[in-house]
Amino acid sequence: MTLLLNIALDGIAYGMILFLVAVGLSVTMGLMRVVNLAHGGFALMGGALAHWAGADLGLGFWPALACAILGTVALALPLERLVYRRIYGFGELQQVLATIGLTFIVIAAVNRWQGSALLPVPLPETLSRTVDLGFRTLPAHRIAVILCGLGVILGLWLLLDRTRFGIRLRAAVDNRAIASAHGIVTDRIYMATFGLGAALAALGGVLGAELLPVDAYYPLRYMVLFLMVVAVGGMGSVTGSFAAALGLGITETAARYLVPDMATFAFYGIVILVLALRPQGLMGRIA
Amino acid sequence: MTEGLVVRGLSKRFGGLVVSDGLDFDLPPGARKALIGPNGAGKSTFANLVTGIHAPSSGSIRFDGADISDMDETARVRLGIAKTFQITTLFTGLTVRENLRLAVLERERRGFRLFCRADGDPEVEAEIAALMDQLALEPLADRVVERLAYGQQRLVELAMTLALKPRVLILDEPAAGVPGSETHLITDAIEALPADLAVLIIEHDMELVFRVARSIVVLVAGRILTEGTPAQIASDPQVRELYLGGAHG
Amino acid sequence: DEIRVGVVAPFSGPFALYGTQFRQAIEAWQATHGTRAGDHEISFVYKDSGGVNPDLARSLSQELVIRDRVDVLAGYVFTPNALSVAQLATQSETPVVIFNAATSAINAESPFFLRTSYTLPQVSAPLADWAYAQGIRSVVTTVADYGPGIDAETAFSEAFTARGGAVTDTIRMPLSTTDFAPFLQSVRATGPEAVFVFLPGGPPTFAYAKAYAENGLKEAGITFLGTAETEESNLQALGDGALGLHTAYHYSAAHDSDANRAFLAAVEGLGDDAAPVNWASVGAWDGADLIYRMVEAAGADGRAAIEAALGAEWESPRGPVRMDPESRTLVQNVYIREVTRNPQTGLLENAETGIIATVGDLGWKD
Amino acid sequence: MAEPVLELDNVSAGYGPGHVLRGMSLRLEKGGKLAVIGRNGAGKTTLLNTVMGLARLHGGHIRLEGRPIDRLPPWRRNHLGLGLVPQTRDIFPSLTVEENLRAAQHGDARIEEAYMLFPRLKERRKNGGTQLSGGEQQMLAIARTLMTSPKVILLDEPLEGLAPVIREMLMQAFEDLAKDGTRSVILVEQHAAAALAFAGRAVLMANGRIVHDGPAAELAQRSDLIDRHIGVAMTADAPEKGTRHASHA
Amino acid sequence: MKRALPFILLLAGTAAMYLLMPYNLAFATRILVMGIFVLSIDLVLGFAGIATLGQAAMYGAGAYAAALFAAHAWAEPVAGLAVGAAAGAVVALLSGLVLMRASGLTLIMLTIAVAALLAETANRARDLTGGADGLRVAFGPVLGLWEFDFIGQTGFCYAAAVGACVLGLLALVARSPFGLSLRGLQSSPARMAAIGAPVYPRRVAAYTLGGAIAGIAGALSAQVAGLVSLETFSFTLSAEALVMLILGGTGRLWGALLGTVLFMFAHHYAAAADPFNWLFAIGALVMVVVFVLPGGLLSLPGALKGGRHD
Ligand SMILES: Nc1ncnc2c1ncn2[C@@H]1O[C@H](COP(=O)(O)OP(=O)(O)OP(=O)(O)O)[C@@H](O)[C@H]1O
Ligand SMILES: Nc1ncnc2c1ncn2[C@@H]1O[C@H](COP(=O)(O)OP(=O)(O)OP(=O)(O)O)[C@@H](O)[C@H]1O
Ligand SMILES: [Mg+2]
Ligand SMILES: [Mg+2]
Repeated sequence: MTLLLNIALDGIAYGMILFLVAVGLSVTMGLMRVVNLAHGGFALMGGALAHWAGADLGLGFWPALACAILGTVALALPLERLVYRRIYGFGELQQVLATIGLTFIVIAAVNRWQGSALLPVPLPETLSRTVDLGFRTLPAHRIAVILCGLGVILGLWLLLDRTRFGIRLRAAVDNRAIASAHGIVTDRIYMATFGLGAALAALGGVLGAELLPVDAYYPLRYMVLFLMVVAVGGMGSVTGSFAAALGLGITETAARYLVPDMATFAFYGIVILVLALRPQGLMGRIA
Repeated sequence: MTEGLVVRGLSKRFGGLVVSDGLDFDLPPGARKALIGPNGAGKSTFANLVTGIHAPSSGSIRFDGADISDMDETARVRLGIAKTFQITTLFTGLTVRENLRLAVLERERRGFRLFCRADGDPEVEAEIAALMDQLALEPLADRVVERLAYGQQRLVELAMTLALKPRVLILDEPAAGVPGSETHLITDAIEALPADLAVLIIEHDMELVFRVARSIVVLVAGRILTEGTPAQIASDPQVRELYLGGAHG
Repeated sequence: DEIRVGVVAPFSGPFALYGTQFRQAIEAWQATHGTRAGDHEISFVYKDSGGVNPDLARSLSQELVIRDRVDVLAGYVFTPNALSVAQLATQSETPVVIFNAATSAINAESPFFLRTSYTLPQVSAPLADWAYAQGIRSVVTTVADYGPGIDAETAFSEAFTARGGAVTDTIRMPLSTTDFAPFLQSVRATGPEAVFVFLPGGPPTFAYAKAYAENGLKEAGITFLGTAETEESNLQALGDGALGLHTAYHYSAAHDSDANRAFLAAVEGLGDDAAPVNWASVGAWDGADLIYRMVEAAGADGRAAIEAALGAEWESPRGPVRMDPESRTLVQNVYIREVTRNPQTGLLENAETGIIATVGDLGWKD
Repeated sequence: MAEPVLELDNVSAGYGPGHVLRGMSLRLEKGGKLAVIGRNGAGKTTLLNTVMGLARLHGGHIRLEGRPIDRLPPWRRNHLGLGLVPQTRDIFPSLTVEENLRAAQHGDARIEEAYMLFPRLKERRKNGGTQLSGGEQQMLAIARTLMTSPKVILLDEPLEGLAPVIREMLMQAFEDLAKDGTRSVILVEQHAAAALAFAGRAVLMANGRIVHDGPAAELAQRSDLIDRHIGVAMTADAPEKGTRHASHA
Repeated sequence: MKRALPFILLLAGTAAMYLLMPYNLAFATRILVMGIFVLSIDLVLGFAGIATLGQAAMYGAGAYAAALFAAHAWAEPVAGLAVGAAAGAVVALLSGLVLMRASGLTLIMLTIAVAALLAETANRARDLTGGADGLRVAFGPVLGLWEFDFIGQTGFCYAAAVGACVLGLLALVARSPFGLSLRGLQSSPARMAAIGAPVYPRRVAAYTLGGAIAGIAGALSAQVAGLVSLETFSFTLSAEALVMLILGGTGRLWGALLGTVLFMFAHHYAAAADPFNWLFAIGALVMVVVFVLPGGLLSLPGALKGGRHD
């Protein structure tokens, strides 16, 4: 019984972190359909900025987080204008190439700026406590991550499914020229959405750092993980990513408890199983 | 005698929507039939059921006495059932000639040959040339299909299907996008087909339908409303009200 | 004449820090000892092998030997990279001084391999002995599920059970693990007196140490027994959660000796961007030391250089060391350390709390 | 003579460096109905795309109500009153029928009005846009453009694939749109007769140029022109080297 | 003559590498091996449109198969190549049976997952593969005649010969009906089905052939290095090869080779010049190429001649 509770608890906490680090990609790649391998690069920007604000400027955790998100968005918007705006029109392979190139540059820049060691962001007192749940304890930051993940999914759902912005975004992604010919201000929509994706990447980078520690090579190390969550969830579906993250999180956590050395097999096995049975992902829209 | 295509009790549902509702339909060799009906009546769906793009919800499709309901699209094409797409579907990155070459080679089952040249067979090349000649496509032969005007692509679409030398040919709005002055290319092509080939044409261009079809089936809301000769159909008051309108007298 | 040494190590990628530490240790050595050994002028050439990439490591080494005409090869962080040059070393009779790659079996592949780091059994087995001596009788082992992890697990378990202790559970954690909470909750549920851990350096170590603190193992009285987990380059990042972690290792930057202080001063003398000093730095420092000895004795003659190296003894920053002629790995002290906060600097450090007498490569099989 | 809403002045345009349109000049007056005819590949679609900003303008000027618009992005042109019904329909595939309409909705357009015009769409409102039949997609494309409340409507073969009754109904609807004198229509049609009957003025295009411009009734009489420019086989002197279509589809 | 030109250029290039870089034959050999590997991806992705980031699965399988075959059966390298090719083909065929029904991102993820599973399997089968320590194997002389030397002359000539054979084979395939049908598959699977071509078997066949070639590349790398490591299965390897391919231009064999040569040289010299910051250079190179020549290097002549191609 305790085992089951443990699996559920750790699985949800882990899954929520997966969701937070991948949701930005679900927005840029899933919704905007740009193969954004540089997602980790934006998360890294966030992590590095937070580390810098915390360690070098001496800011507290929350101001550092705000600084990370705002800083990343401030870097992302010009990038969107100068680089991504042209990438959207490319074929998928060219997008792969361009965003990998961008990732390399971000890595090299952070490496030069902050070195290749870990870039930790010390947690505030409130988050580094552990909370006693009766049958065991749970670090407070995991609870914060769970709440934050729930907030993000709710907010995105409202934004994308309940507003005309969401509809127009999907229209613009389906056919940019035709959307524009129907009066949809595609440039602005793209920029806003890309900024949102970058902000979420930064948020995920900082909040997920307890499990996926940030260093200069973060984008390459976890690229596959992000992609897996989005693919299993289904392109274009943020709720799908949410379900996928939780599902993968719980599966892998269960495997870690029950058959520790098989956890890798379990993870990839479930990915293959889901994708072989449902090629469009858990909740993918059919293109 | 061979019986050609025989469809019995064919139904197709998309979710709650019944698009084909117990259709019975025959297309013997040599037939020249047209399928007409309002938009959304289920004509394209019927064509897709016959060619195996959609799986029927119930009913049977037989071809020359054999049940083909469970065959996939490829197998049916290989039996000789081919169709043009209503929405042009071509190898956009290849030239017109390569498009046709590919179709001919696949028809000849040579697609798995690894160690000879694709353009090395003079017979195949001659056949391609003849096809292009027939549809006046030669001037475009080496242009990439993607960069052709829509109407030009429609003609390539037809050529591709003819290249398969089918025994049953289903044309889904072959003339859509082709100017009236050039629909003769299409009617000529159809008239030049072997006499024992069965043709089913789906079209909203009534001039073309009346010129080509010997028999017309009217489909409304997934059911066959009536079937008759062009003259019968043109004067059928129900068809006029539901479909033809006032212009065709 | 000039003797050239080619250093193959990661200078880019996730493990770039090792390369940096190697280079800084060598520069510090040259800054304090000059560039001459006997009659010979010594210079170093650096090549970036990235991560585990034996093809690249081999071709770079080959280029160094053939084009740059180096007389000694050095560096090599990863076992496959080191192994890939065995044939080259033997055929070209080039001594290879391995600064890190810690699998015992490497040195058997070429008589020209020397190693100035340590081997996994060398530190794992003494840790088991020490744990038993502390009264610990039951241990759960948690190691990364790959070659080195399993070597460490085996060495620890064998030593511990030989003494009479019990390994109540062996957990092998996939290399890609990011969330260690489930493993540590399992350990907690088993309730041993200590948990032995072996992980590759970097993010996994960091995440494991955090998880150890957060899942209340320390409160539950389960002693942490590790090796490189608290190494200096990431130690500060672990924060207070690391206080009290026990490790057995051959080097601590906090080692109390003149040789170590000289070493630290030499590295600090390089300026602001000096990386934290740890085992990688000391491996390179001692490697440079050994190379100087070899060159002084034998110049460019590879065979003679190896002869000269075998049996060499000197005072390293880690304590006294001797190049074992048989295993060609250092015989050295292994220390038991505990993470404490230095009252003067306010920084975390590995305070040495005990010495396990000098040990050789316990994993060496001929 | 009524004031012009749309003026093209010596416009050259294409998709890459190649020119499809060469030196076109055109005027459309307020409330006017202009038919554009020409054979496959003449450049009719390119003309509309250029006006809408979807093709690349190489030279010349375009003015809407006297205001130059050639540098404006398509959405600005749309906000200023241009609406295009594309030939390939280009329904947004990931949106439902209703969302397709909502995406384009601007100003005081009401979705209910579109449903009144095409009741079929209301029945399919929750369907995915591309699950519609060909004709239904055509209706959706027209309705979607009407949602942007355009002053000048550019119709690229809007009748293609529609049942004859619906065509009649639509022609009437276009007629009504232009009736109050505030809205103008450019209609590209393959079927010269229908187009000329509808329009006040007509333009005949060949090879990217205007070969005739005048009252529609007059052109209808000039069978020599029509034969020469529509009734002959195709040639391929259009640019060989172009790049990708301006659309990012 | 015009047809033969690229081959002559290639021959000249190979000879030039041999003559100009006698001290860097190991590097030159790595280029050749990588070139073969990238060609295998070009066949699968550039021709058949099968998106993959897991081609390393077949590369690794070929490498381990060749090494194990040499260690336990016969150390002759050419036989080892055949074994490597077979291993690559078998892995591709078996995984392809599941994978080839998917497309797009899903397919990419599945290919990554297969490679990761194989890597984990090789890691766990430590007794056989040496696990993370790698597997060192001594190979015999090529055809019993030429011993691998540490300068790398044998290795280079051997790799060049294998590369020429693979290239010749692929050049044949590219022009064959099979090659044309692969381009058709990439362009429109729906139309392929409509002309009666069996889409799924054809995709599996293409993937298997690509797998065999990747297996050859892997086997070759094992033989010239005398060592196989788990990294032969790594995502990085697949991804790097993909970058090389796109750099050069997909769908044409020369693109694959050009991209490989450019990337490897850029990497080699950037890393030699500045081991710490070469990633800047590579990143910038990649971005510049993709923005200036979206079709890859191979579109350069067209772009220079006037009018950009796409
Ligand atoms: N995949 C699908 N899912 C749901 N509904 C569908 C699907 N495909 C078709 N339909 C619906 O089935 C009906 C019949 O479509 P079909 O394409 O067969 O019509 P059609 O007779 O060919 O019309 P048109 O003349 O306009 O081409 C349409 O109302 C369409 O919306
Ligand atoms: N995307 C494109 N890229 C390059 N050239 C194109 C493109 N689209 C069309 N063309 C070329 O431009 C010329 C004019 O095409 P356009 O589509 O404007 O003709 P159209 O008059 O509308 O013909 P249709 O009646 O067939 O629709 C044609 O020769 C065509 O090949
Ligand atoms: Mg239809
Ligand atoms: Mg047109």
